[in-house]
Amino acid sequence: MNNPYFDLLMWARGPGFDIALTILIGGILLRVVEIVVLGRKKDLAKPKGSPVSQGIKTIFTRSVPRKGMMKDAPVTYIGGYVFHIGFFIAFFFLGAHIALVDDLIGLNWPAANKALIETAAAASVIALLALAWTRVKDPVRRALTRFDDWLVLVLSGLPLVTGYVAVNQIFGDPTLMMAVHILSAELLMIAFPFTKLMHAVTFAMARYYNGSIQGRKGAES
Amino acid sequence: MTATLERGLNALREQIDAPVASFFTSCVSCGLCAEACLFYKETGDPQYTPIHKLELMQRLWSNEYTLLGRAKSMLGLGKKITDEDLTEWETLVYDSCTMCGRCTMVCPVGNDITMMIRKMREGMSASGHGPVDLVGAAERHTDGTSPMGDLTKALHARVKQASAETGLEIELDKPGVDYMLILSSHEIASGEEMIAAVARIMHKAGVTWTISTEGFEATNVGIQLGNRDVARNLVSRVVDAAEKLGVKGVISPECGHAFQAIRWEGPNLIGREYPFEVVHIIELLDKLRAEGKLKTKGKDHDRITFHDPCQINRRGGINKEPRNLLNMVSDNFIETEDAGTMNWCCSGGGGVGANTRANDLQAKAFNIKKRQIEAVAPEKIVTMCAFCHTTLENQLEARNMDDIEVLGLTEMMAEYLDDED
Amino acid sequence: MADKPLLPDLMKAHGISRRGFLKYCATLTSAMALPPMLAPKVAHALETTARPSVIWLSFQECTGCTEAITRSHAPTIEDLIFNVISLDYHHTLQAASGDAAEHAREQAMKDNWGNYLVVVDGSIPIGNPGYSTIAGISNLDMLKETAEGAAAIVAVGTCAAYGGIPHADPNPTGAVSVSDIITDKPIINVPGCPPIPIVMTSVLAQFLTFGLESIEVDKLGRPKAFFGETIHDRCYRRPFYDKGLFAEGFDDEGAREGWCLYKLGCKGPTTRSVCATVKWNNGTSFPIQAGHGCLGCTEPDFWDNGGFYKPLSVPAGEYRKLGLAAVAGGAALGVAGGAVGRANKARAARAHETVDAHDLEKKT
Amino acid sequence: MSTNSDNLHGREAVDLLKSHISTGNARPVLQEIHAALEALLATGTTSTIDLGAIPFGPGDERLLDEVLGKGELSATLDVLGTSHVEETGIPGVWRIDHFDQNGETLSRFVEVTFLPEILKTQRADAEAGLARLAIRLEEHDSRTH
Repeated sequence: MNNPYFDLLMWARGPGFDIALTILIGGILLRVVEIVVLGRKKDLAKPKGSPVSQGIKTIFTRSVPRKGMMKDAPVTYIGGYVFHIGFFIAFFFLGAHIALVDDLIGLNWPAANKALIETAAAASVIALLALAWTRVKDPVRRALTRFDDWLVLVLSGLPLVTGYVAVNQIFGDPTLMMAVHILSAELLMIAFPFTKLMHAVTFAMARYYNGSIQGRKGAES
Repeated sequence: MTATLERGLNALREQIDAPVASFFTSCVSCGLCAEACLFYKETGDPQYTPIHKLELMQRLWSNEYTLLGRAKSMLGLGKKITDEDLTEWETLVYDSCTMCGRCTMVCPVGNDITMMIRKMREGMSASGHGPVDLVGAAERHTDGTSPMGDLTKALHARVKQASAETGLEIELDKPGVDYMLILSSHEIASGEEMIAAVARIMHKAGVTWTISTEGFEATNVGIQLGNRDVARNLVSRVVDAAEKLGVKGVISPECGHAFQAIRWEGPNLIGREYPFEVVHIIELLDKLRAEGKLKTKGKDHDRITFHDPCQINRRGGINKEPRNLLNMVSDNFIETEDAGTMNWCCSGGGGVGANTRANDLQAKAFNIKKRQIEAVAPEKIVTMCAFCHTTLENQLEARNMDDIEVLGLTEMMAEYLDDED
Repeated sequence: MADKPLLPDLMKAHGISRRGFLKYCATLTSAMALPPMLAPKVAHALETTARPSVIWLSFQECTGCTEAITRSHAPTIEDLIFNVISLDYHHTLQAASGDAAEHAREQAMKDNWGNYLVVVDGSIPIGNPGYSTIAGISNLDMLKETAEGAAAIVAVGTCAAYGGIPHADPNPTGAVSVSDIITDKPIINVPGCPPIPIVMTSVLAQFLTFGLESIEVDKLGRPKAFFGETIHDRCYRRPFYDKGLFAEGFDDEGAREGWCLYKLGCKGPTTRSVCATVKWNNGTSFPIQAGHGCLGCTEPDFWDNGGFYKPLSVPAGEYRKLGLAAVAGGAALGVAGGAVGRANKARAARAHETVDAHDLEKKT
Repeated sequence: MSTNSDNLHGREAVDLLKSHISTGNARPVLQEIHAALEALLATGTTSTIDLGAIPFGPGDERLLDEVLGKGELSATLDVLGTSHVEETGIPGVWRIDHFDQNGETLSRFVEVTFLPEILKTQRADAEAGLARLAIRLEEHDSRTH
């Protein structure tokens, strides 16, 4: 006799994860290399500032909204911050996830308590809902929204919700919900290289290019 | 030759590079660029969202420069770009974008949307979707010496006037001098003030300079139209003239896109570095100030504000210099909100002002600038771009606000120049 | 059956007072995880129900389950044997051997046909029935034969319930569980490797005192009273888990402070059992209290759960090799993709016709 | 840790440390006892709490002992092993611990009652006692004759 939920969990932890990780790593590399190989022409104009240092600086400074922008699009900004920070905390400070990272790359750090993780996850989900709401209600976002955007919203929210359900046994068999949680994360991993989720990697490239183009001119970025 | 869809797409294909690919890959369609765009802000129309103006370019990149997109195209799933698409997007790409670069500054993932608009225009112009007015200007400039036709005679006249007014000798086509000044056709057409101001300041600072009759036009409609062949042709005239005269540097005048053209795009258009330096007139004046070669006397007591030309400050890197100078000659200088790097565009840049089709839209888009000006209630607005200057004057006049005087910074510096020996 | 005396009479005969009976009932009620107020009902059942015949079959097993049940303290196996049941066949515990033993089984089946209870420990090899036989009878045949006249079957231990260790990958004997073979009889699974002794005896006691219907089972056939919650739910180290405090090694400060063993591979969160409350060795301790993570032995295929010392959240597969392949493959595809893009661009550049301003209109 | 732990070493220190490990379950149990005692006084309802059904850490045991305390009465039963019946420092609240012949714990209860049932003489035992008394008297009488 076997437990189909347990088998599902083991599949998710075994072949499922292998497949997802392979696609995630292979896909990210594919996308990044594909971009880098395209190359760009050497800029022949005599530089006024430093393209490299400003490029690197911009990777970080662009995380802060420019003055006045926050009040123009509060939901997008606050929702964006809350989602990203919440997701980051929920992912990187849950003990179980740290164990995963430890196994993957051998890095370890202290875990946060359940209350913090769950607050972060809940805030993150609420932020996603707010962002989804702007995609429905706001004309600019509605016009820009494609299937990809919805997919990304749903895929980002699923691991948060299923993780909460699995840990707190809100409903469903805990083994099944754990499997569902892992599978939802794997879905996110698989979709990552081929959807807008890629921005989580290429934003650094984009910000670098932006900063270096501006920096070369001695302009701000 | 005739413009064709294929030629346009081909031109666009040439424009796709690693930065463009990284930008499109990173866009999460958050729509924040809209909040930075004067056209969206003043109309509330979502079609003016900057990234939306690039949808066709995004499609081309996706179809032809990504593995997944190519696979889709092979299966016949990728949506092709048609001539109708280009027609539809022409007004978005030209009439509703001054390439002011505010969207580039706010994009949270760091997309240089403005740079991509510039690239997008390559495809638009090559496929025959350049605005009629800009194409006309390009034809006139190609055939003559400026988009207004041949201004050589006018130049001679202005130099003569300036020389008479200042009592200083201004020698055209003089080899071996420090700097060669180029001018925007507006500056030539509107009067001799700019040439006279430069003459007085240079004389006082002990800097030698000249103007070439073979390459004196600074504006470059090829940049606004987005056609590098045209732009190369026009910029080459200046480069050739400077090399012929063997000057140490070329002075870019008070004109935004002209500075972009000669300073930042030029070497890349002609495919080599210049044997001379390019400075914006305001950069040069600030350098002279720092060296103690530019002295002024007296101050303007009127309430003065400054308008930053997008191509010179935000996209040109000249921010502190004009303020250093302005503070020398004004004791009542007040900044508008968002002044400096995030200044709002005058609404005339990027070819919009020269594109009569866009007049109504432009007038709407100017309102944000108008409100900011009203908020500080200045008596004078100083700027360092002749086109911003003209646009501000026209738009203020249309709103019965022409009691506000618009001035060029170079002329203002010359006005307060300490001439005494 | 009628000749078997009832428990209170037995106790009386042994000089045990009514107080002793009350104490026994209270303890049995507690052991069955029933609320204390049901103790009188337990007493009533024991006072009125005859002791049924039990046939205990041991197949492919290690005798650990039998060893464990003999250490049950409440109720003890002696209690069961003497007080609650009539254990007519158990080849480890019975005095008779050989033909006499088999005869006892046949006799018990005949006498109690349709009413006896079969307890099974050990899995059944079906790869080749010859892997495990008793008195020349294969386990498969003996199970089928004995089960036919049974009122119900209790599969004791993870081997009987789910196949257990013999069933573990690669399962050389083709071991299966009782429920894989017998499908037409009620089966109660009491998994564990071994099961907690008093869980075994309590399930038997409850079965015998209140009947089959009184035992609510989950999808895996386990009594919910003992397998309704995960060990993690009831673990005294749970507060550390919630605080994010984990032992990182078996000898580190966290281990000494009694922090959560999740990162050391504890399977408590997915393992249903009452280990954390009932505990082992007469309620002394349980694995987690002793400083070792739960192995998950009450769950099917616990032996194949990716490693006893691997946290549940850690992948169990061969991802490292695949990851390297993905890096190489992804990079190669990227270079190829980029090269196609570059070629596309170069082709466009070659096709570029230098234009001048007069070429920018569509001429027909 | 309290300051007197400074001079503790080895097992003692570990035990002290462990005695603080708590599941937090003792507090609700105490609350339940409080409610049960109220019910006893109001309606005479007796209640029994099975301590084996609740996960307790060493810290919980400590808290329970500390709050309830020692009472005036304790009794030891000698049947099927021993059993301890003790009134706690809260009259009406009793602790009943059953042990087997080897001294291992069988089950543990908190009873909220005026007198635990198990302390009372059971009718069946009294009947057996009566019979036994009759026999003993008979034996005594026959010896004295």
